[in-house]
Amino acid sequence: KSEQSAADKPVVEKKADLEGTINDPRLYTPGKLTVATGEPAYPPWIMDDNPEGGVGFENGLVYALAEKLGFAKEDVVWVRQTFDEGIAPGPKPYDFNIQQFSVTEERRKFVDFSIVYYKPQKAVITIPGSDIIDAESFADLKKGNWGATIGTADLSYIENIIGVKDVAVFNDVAGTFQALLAKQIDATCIELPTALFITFVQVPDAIISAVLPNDPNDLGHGLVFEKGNPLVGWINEGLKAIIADGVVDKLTKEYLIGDQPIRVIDK
Amino acid sequence: MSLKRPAPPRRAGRTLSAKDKYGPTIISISTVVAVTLIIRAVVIRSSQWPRIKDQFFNLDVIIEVFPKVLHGFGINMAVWIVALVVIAIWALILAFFRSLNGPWFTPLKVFSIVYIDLIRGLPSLLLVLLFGFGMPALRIPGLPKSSLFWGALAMISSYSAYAAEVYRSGIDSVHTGQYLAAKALGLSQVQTLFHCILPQAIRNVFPSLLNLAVALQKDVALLSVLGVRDAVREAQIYTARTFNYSSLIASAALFLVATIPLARLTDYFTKKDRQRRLQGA
Amino acid sequence: MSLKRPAPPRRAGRTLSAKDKYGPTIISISTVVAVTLIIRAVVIRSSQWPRIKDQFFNLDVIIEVFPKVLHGFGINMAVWIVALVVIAIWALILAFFRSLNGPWFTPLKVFSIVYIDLIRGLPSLLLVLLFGFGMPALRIPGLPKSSLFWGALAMISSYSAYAAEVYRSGIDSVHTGQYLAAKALGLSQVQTLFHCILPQAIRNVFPSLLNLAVALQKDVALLSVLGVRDAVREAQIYTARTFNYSSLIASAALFLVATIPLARLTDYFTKKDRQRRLQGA
Amino acid sequence: MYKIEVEHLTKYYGKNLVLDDVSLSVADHEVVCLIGSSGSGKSTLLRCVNDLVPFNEGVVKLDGVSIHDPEFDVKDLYKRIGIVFQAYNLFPHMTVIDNITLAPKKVHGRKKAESEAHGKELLSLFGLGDFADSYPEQLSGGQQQRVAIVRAMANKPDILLLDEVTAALDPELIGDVLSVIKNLREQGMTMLIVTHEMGFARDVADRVCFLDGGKILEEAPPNELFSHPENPRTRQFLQRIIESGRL
Amino acid sequence: MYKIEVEHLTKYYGKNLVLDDVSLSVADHEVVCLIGSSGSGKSTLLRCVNDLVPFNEGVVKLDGVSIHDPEFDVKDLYKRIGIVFQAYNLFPHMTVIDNITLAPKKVHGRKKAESEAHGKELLSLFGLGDFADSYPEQLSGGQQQRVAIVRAMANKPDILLLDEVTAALDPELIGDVLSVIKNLREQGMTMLIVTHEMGFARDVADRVCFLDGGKILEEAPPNELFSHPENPRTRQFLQRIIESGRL
Ligand SMILES: Nc1ncnc2c1ncn2[C@@H]1O[C@H](COP(=O)(O)OP(=O)(O)OP(=O)(O)O)[C@@H](O)[C@H]1O
Ligand SMILES: Nc1ncnc2c1ncn2[C@@H]1O[C@H](COP(=O)(O)OP(=O)(O)OP(=O)(O)O)[C@@H](O)[C@H]1O
Ligand SMILES: [Mg+2]
Ligand SMILES: [Mg+2]
Repeated sequence: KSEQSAADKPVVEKKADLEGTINDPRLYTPGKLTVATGEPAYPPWIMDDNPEGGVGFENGLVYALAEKLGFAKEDVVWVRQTFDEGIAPGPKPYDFNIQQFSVTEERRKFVDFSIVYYKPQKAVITIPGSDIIDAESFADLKKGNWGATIGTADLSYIENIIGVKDVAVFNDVAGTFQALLAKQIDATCIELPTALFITFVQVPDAIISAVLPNDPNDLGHGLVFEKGNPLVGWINEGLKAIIADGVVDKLTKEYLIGDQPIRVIDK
Repeated sequence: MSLKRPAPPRRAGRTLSAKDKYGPTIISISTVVAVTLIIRAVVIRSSQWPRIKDQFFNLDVIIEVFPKVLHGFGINMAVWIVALVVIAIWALILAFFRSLNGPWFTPLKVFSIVYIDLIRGLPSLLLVLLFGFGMPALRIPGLPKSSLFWGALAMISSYSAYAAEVYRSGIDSVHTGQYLAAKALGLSQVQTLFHCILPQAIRNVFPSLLNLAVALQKDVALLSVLGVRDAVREAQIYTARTFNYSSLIASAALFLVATIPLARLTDYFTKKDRQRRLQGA
Repeated sequence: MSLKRPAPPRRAGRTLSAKDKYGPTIISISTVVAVTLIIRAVVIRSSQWPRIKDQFFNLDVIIEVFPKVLHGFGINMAVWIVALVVIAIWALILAFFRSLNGPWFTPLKVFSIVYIDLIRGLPSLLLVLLFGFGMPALRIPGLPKSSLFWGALAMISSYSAYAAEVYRSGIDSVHTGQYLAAKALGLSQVQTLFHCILPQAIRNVFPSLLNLAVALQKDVALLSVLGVRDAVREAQIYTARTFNYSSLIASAALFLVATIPLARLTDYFTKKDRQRRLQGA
Repeated sequence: MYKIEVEHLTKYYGKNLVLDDVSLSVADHEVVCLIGSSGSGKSTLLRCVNDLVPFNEGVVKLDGVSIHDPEFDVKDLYKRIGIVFQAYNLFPHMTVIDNITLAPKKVHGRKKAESEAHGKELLSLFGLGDFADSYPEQLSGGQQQRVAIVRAMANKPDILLLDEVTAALDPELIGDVLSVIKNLREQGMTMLIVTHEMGFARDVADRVCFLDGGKILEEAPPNELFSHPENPRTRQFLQRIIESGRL
Repeated sequence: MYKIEVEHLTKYYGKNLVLDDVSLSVADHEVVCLIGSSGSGKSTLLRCVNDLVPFNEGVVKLDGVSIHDPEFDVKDLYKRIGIVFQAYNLFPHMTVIDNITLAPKKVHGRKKAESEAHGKELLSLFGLGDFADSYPEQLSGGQQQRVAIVRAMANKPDILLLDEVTAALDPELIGDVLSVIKNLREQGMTMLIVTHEMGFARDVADRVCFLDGGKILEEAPPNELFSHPENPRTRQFLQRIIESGRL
C-alpha cells in the first residue's frame, strides 16, 4: 500500500478538467475511491465484517455513492483504521472514513465532515429484571447504573440529555454488554440500529426498553475527511444526489429499522 | 571519568581551576540552548506544527479537562495505594514460598513458580477481563460484584507475580555468608528473612520496585475496560468527544507530579542511607 | 523450613523416612484435588457457568481465531526482539550516564535523570500516540513515516527508562570493594563496568530484567492504537465482532508458550551458574 | 562425657574430598586448637560441627546426641554454639550494637536494654566501646573481627567455634583476646579454635590437632605436639615454623 | 630519590581524623613495614598512596611527582603499583586464572597465552597450581589470600602495597611468601607492607614504621625499633608483644 498522500504530491499543474472525475488527482489514488472503516466493522452498518461484500448500511451507501461519482464497484478500495487513526493528525491513506462518526462542532477543529447522511435514534438497552425496565421518564432512568462505549456520542447523551452521573465507560460495545450481563450496569444507550442488531443476534438476553429523543449537539453521522481535504465538496455533491434519489432511505429501511414499535421516553 | 563508587579522589592540594568550575555549567547551558534550537528548527518550523500543537498541546483544553482528569486520578491513587500494600505483602509471600527448600515445601514452591509463570505470562488485559467480567457474571452469592474490586484484584495478582521476582532477585543477591551467620546465631528462617536478608535485598532492588510502583499507577488505566473512569480514561473520553489529544497531557502531568517527587525522594534517602553506612559514624 | 541458601544439610547417617518420602507427594495431590473440588463446587455449579464458559473458554472459538492471532503474534515477536536489543544497549548507556560523577559529566547525568523520570512517569499510551501520530504528522523530510517505526521507538524509549533503573540497582548492589580492586588493577571506568561490575550486576537483577522483557512482549499491544495488529489486537477484533472473549485465551496461550520456557530456561542457567561458582571446581 | 564428638566425618565439595573420615572429641571446658596448612579443611570442619554445611558421612554429637537425631532440638544447637567466621559475615545494614544484640533479643527473648548493656560491656572488653553505633563497613579489619567475636559471645553459648579470630588483630589485641579466652574457659566454655598462630595455640589450647589434607594426623597437648611431633608430616610442618622463628 | 613520598597526609572519615599529618618516604628497592594497633589507619594509608580514597590534605609523590599533578600520568599509577587488599576483593564471577590475567590482558595488552602462562607460573609458586579454574568462593581463606597476592603481582608492578597478606596463611606458607618477597626485593621491587606479624616484619623489612592513632610515632630499621624503641607508646606496644612471646 503506497505511503504517499495527496498532500505530498508535487503540484505539477492544475488539471482542473480532471477534477470531479474518477481520475481526480486529489484522490488518494486517482482512479480509485479509497475508503476507511473500523476493524472490525459492526453490523448492521457493515455486515459480516466484510465491506467489499456490499451488504450493510455503510458499505451499501459507499457503493451507491461511488457509482454516483462514476467509480466502478472494483474501484472502491477499503482500508481498516482504528478510531485513533481516524482522528489523528497527519496524512491519511484514504479519501474518507466511515464508521458511524457523529458530526459535532468541536470535532470540526481537527477533521472535516461531509454532510450528515443519517440521523439515528438512541435506544435504551437493559436486561429483564433490571431497575429501569419499566422506566417512563428520565427521572426513572436516572435510578439505574449506566454504561456507555467510548468513541461514540452515547456518553455525552447519557450525561447531558438524560442527566446521569458516574457513567461507566467501556472500550467497545462488547465490553458494555458484558457489564450489562454481569449486572454491573443496568442500562446503556446506543444508536437504535446497532441496538436492534445486537439484541437480535449477538446478545438475545438484552432488550431494548425504549427509544429516546435526538441530541441537538449530535448532528448525525457524517463521513470523516482529513482536515483540509479538497474532495469534500465533490463527495458532498454525490451524497446529496443519492439522498435525493432515495437510496439512503432505502438502505435505512433495509438495515436500520425494526418491525416492532418501541416505547418512546422523551422527558 | 568516574563511576559512582568509589567517590572520586578529591584533588588534594589543588584548587578547582576556572575551567573545572564553570565548564560544566557552560556545557549544560549550551546543550540546552542547542537542543532547543534544533527542536525549533526541525519541529516548530514544520508547516504542520500548529495543527499538532493544537491537537496535542492545547493549553485551553488542558485547563478545561483538568478537573475531570483530576477526579479520575483520584481512582488511580486510591487503587494504587491499596494495591501497593497488598502487592508488597503477597509478592513477599510468593517470593518466600519460592525460596523454600526441602520435600515438605515442594507444593508451596511449585505453587509459587506456577503462579508467577502463569500470571506474569498472561496479558493483564485478559486477567482484568476474566476477573472483572467473569467473576461478577457468575453471580456467586457472597462474592462482591464491584468490577473495580475484581479488576483491582486482577491487577494485584498480576503485579504480585512481577514483584515476587524482583524480591527474589534481591534475596538472591545477598551473599551466602549472611545466611550462614544468621543461621549460626539461631535465627529462624522467617527471622533471617526479615532481619538480615530483606533489608539488604530491598535496598538492592529498590529501583526495580519503584519501577513497578510507577508502572502500576498508570496501569490502573487497564481497569477502564471494566468501565472504571481513571485519569487516562477521562482524558480519552474527552479525546473521543473532541478529537483533541491534549487531555492526555493533563493526565500525564498528574502522573509526573506523583512519580517524580517519589523518585527523587527515594533517591535522596537511598543516598543518605549509603553515606551513613559507609562514612562518618 | 529452609531458605534456598545455604543448601539444607543432608541428614547424614539417616535415610528418608516413609513420611518424608511420600508426604509431599500426597500433600501435592490432595491440594490439587481439593482446589479442583472447590472450583467445581463454587464456579461450575453456578447457573451462569455455561455462559461464562462459552464466552471465555470456548475451544471452537480458540481454534477458529488461532491462525489470525498467530499472525499477530509474529508482530509481537518481531517488535519484541528488535526492541529488546535496542533497549538493552540504550538503557545501559542511560544507567552509565547516571552513574557518572565529576563536574564535567553533570550534563550527561542530569540528562539521564530527567529522561528516566520524565519518560517513566508518562503513560506509555501518550508516548505511543505522540511518537506514532505526532512525528509522521510533522512531515519532516528525512524522517521515517511508518507509525510502526515510531510506535516501536516510543516503546523502546519508555522501557529503556525502566531498564536503566534496573541496571542501576544492579550496579549499585555490587560491593564497593570490587570497584576498588578494578581501579587498583588499572582498569578504565568502561573496562571496570564491563568486566567486573556488569557481570555481577546483571546476575543480581536478572529476574527484574526478565520481568521487563515479559511485560514488553505483551505491551506491544499498545501499538494497536496506531493500527498495528498484534496478537492481542487480533483477539480483540474478534471479540468486538462476536462478543466472545475466548479469542484472548488464544493470544494468552501464545504468550505463555513464549515466556514460560524463557523463564524456566533462565532459571536453570542461573542455578547452574551459581552451583558452578560455589561448589565443585 | 564429651561435649562435642565428631565421628568418621566425610565431606566432599563436588568431587573434591575435603574431610576424610575425621573423628574428634572435645570434652566439657576443653579448648582444642585446630592447626594445619591452608586448604586442609579446618574451616569446613568447624562448619560441619555447627551443621552449617551438609556432610556426606559420619555423625556429629553434642552431649552424646547426634545433631541429626530426631530427638535433638535443632533450635538448641545454635543457641548453644557460637561461631566466628573467618570472613566475619557481619550484617552490613545494622550498627555494631544491633549486630550484637540481634540474636539475644530475637532468639533468646532478652530485653533490649539488658542485651544492649551486655553488648556494650563486651564491646568495651574488646576496646570497641566507641564503635557501638558505627556500621561494619566503617570499621577497620581488626575492629570487624572483634565485633564478630563479641557477636558470637553475646548469645552466651557454652561452646565457641572460632575461625582464625586473631588473623586481623594486632599483637596487643591478640594478648587481650587470649586473656578473654582463658577467662571464658574458666567460666566453663568449651572451645574449638582454628588458628595459624602457633604461639596462640600453645598458650590457649588443652589439646592441639594437626589437620592435613582433610585428615587429623596427630593430636596431643600443645607442649607435647610442638616439642615431640610423632607424624612425619607434623614434624615437617613444625620444622618449617621453627626455622622461620615462629614458635 | 625516593620512590614513594607521602607528605603531611591528613584524612578524615566524616568527622573522624584517621590519618593525622603523616609523612613517609620509601626508597627504591626498599621494603617498609607498617605496624600498629588495629584501627590506627594502616589500611587507609595504603589506599591513599594508591589514590583509591580521597584525602583531605597533603601530597603523595611517586618518583618525585605528585600523583595529583596534571603532568602525572594517572594511568601509570595503577600499572606501576600493585595492591593486595585486606579483604582480598577478588572478582567472584571469574575463575582464579581470569582474576589474575584480567589486568595484564586488558590494561597491558598482553597476549592471552602469555599472561596465562605467567599467571599459572605465579600460582604454582604459591602452591595453587590446581586451582586455576576454581572460582574464588570455592577457595579457603588462605587460598583466596594467595590468589590476591598473585593478582597484584601479575601486573608486574614495581611497587607493591600489601595489606596483611599473611593473616590467613599458615606458618608454612608465611615462610614461602617471605622468600617470595625477599626475591622480589632483590629484583628491584619497592614494597610497603602492613602486618601484624612482628616476626615477619623483622625478617622482611628494611625499615619499620609504628603507626598509632593516625600518626607515625616512630620509624627505624627493625632490629633497632624492636630492641630499642624510643617512643613510650611504641615501647608499650612492643612490651605487650614480648610478654606474650610473640617477638
Ligand atoms: N569507610 C569508612 N568510614 C568511616 N570510618 C572508617 C572507614 N574505614 C575506616 N574507618 C575508620 O578509620 C580508622 C582506621 O581504619 P584502617 O582500616 O585504616 O585501620 P587499620 O590500621 O588498617 O586497622 P586493622 O589493623 O584493624 O586493619 C578506624 O578507626 C576505622 O573505624
Ligand atoms: N564452597 C566450596 N566449594 C568448593 N570447594 C570448597 C568450598 N569451600 C572450600 N572448598 C575447598 O575445600 C578445601 C578446604 O577448605 P577450608 O576452607 O576448610 O580450608 P581451611 O583449612 O580453612 O584453609 P585456610 O587456612 O586457608 O582457611 C579447600 O581446598 C577449598 O578449596
Ligand atoms: Mg579457613
Ligand atoms: Mg587494616
